[in-house]
Amino acid sequence: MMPDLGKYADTVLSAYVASIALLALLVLVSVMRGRRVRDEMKKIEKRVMGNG
Amino acid sequence: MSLVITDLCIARGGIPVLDGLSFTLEPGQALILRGPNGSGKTTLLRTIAGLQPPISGQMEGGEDTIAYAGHSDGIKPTLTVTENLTFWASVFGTKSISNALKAFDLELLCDRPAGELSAGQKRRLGLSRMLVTGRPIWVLDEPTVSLDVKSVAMFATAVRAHLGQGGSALIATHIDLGLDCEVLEVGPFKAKPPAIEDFDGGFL
Amino acid sequence: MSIWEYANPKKFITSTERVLPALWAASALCIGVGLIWGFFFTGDEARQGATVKIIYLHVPAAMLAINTWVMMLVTSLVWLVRRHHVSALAARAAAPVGMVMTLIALATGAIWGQPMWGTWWAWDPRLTSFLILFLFYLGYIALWEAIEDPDTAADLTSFLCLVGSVFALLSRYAVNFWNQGLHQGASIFRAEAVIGTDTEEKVSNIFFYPLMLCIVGFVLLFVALVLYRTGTEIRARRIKALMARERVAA
Amino acid sequence: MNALLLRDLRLALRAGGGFGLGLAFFLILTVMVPLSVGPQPALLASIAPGVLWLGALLACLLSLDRLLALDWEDGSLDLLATAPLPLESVVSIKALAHWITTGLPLVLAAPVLGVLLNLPVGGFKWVVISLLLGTPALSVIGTFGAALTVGLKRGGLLMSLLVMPLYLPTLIFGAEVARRGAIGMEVQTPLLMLAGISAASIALLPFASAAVLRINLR
Repeated sequence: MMPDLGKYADTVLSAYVASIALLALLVLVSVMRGRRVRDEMKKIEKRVMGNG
Repeated sequence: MSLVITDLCIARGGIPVLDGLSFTLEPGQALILRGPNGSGKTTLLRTIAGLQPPISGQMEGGEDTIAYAGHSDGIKPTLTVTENLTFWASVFGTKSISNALKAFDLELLCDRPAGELSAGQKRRLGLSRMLVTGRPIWVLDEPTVSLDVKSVAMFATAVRAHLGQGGSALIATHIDLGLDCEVLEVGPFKAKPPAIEDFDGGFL
Repeated sequence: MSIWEYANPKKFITSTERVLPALWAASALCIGVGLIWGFFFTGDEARQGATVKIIYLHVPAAMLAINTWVMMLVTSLVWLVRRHHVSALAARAAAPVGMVMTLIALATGAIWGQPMWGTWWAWDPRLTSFLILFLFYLGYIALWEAIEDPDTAADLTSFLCLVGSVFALLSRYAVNFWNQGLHQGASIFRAEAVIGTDTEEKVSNIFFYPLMLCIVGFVLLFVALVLYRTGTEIRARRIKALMARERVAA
Repeated sequence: MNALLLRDLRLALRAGGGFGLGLAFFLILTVMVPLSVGPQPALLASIAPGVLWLGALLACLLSLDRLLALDWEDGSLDLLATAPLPLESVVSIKALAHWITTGLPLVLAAPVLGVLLNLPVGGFKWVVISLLLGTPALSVIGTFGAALTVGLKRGGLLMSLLVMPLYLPTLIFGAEVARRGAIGMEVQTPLLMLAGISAASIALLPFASAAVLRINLR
């Protein structure tokens, strides 16, 4: 299944690993911050609406 | 030149603080602004001076007629009193600074570096700048901070003289200057906090 | 029905949230299929061997790195002219995405360069330009983070983006000029040989289709990320507004 | 307008004004280069134009945070903004004052420091010319950076981060003129580009700086 990358195996694989890791990190950080901010907004909305 | 403020709404940090404010300042008239700390007096004065845009409402007669003095005096400590004043005089295109020095009793200090002045003396220097601007409408934010009784009287005299020459003054202060003038309480104009709904452009 | 309706933050959030799942899925599908196709089912290129497989990451990332800045420039202008908050926040949301794309382009470029040029880093004009672009992203993001008042931050970063664009473009030409003087014509393996403007010409079809798929996937991912992150920024902005209102009301 | 220029120059020359600090920094940096890369004359000769340009650029950068921050802190900027002087002229004059007190001395000192770095004889002329053309752009671009960060408490480091990328084209073309001049190559193209960048920056950037300053003042 694995294609023969020859002497460039390290090069190609490290490029793929680095890129995909960076992309995954970006998505993960975005989603985590998105969740946190969403919860925080709900909390503050509740508090402020409660006070009128 | 009278300053006409109509239905002014001003904001600090994107939130309206004063709303529906209207008044007219005629030549020869002084108007004292009063209100608790944080009520928006400084914001109002800065808006009238043209440093920040109002949210809504009209201001007429303020263009190139206002001399503004805020909390800090814009004094350079390494320049002498004369040099400081001369600079502002030439920026505003007026000639003489001797009137200003005399009105605030700075003549004896005139060759001292401004950095060596006491807080009250610095304030007097800052206020004397109003005289060299040659502009008819004075907008003053807490002008009497760190002034002693004698200096306050000096300041009141200067304002009176300015009014006598057909100038006008808008002053935010807590103390009684002994001027014969109207008082505007800003408290009643406090803006209602914007309603929280589903959010629009203002996020509220 | 005009596009400016989406300038309403609430409307923006509700409508983007409807399309976001589809966008996430489509981008994952495109990138996944593109990368697997490219990695497993295309052969090696004659001169570059298996390293050509890096192209499926390098080119889309590089394209987005530049186009993100262009998008930020456009949204900044929209904010300055029409004062739509969402526009400014979209620029803010896009900047880190652009920065990561630049980083990917740089990293894959360096990794690729190692066997091709015999060095991790060559001051090739194209690579250097990307490094400079990275610095611009860094400054832009740092300015957003540093300013507390949200509208002031939006205004100042917009101006930085505007002025920065001009200087980034100038840097691009400056760098092209500067390296020419150093080693003229020495770069047989110039990045242009494989990527960039002359893609169609130089990259034969077996590389072309998976590459296109990856580019589409990256663009979809970019759109999804920016829409999602803009939603986050809108909420963060609302939190600030609510807290400011609370302070004034108290 | 003259009054503002005179005041700024006077302030820079008075005690604590910081005049000469940029120059001293330039000197120290130039002394440290041979100490860090080694004393070989050939090596120094080849890097001298670049080092002189980088040194001048950093010296300019370091003095930028005083450019508007002092006037911001003591309220002068508020007062200047309400004065009859347009803010565009205020920032232009500030940039001019910065150039006279920082850029010009650097240009004049560069040939002397060039001797320390074993700059080839033919290079002196081009180092001076390129700096003379380039330092005004550095001052004007720096004023924009200073205007952007003037309201921030610890804006100094951030300002460097913002200004340095904007400095790159000027640095590249300026150093290129100096380097080509030093090895006797033709310098016309980079010289024209450098002059163009300077002219365009001086003509256009004050508008951006003033706009940014207005935003910061409100």
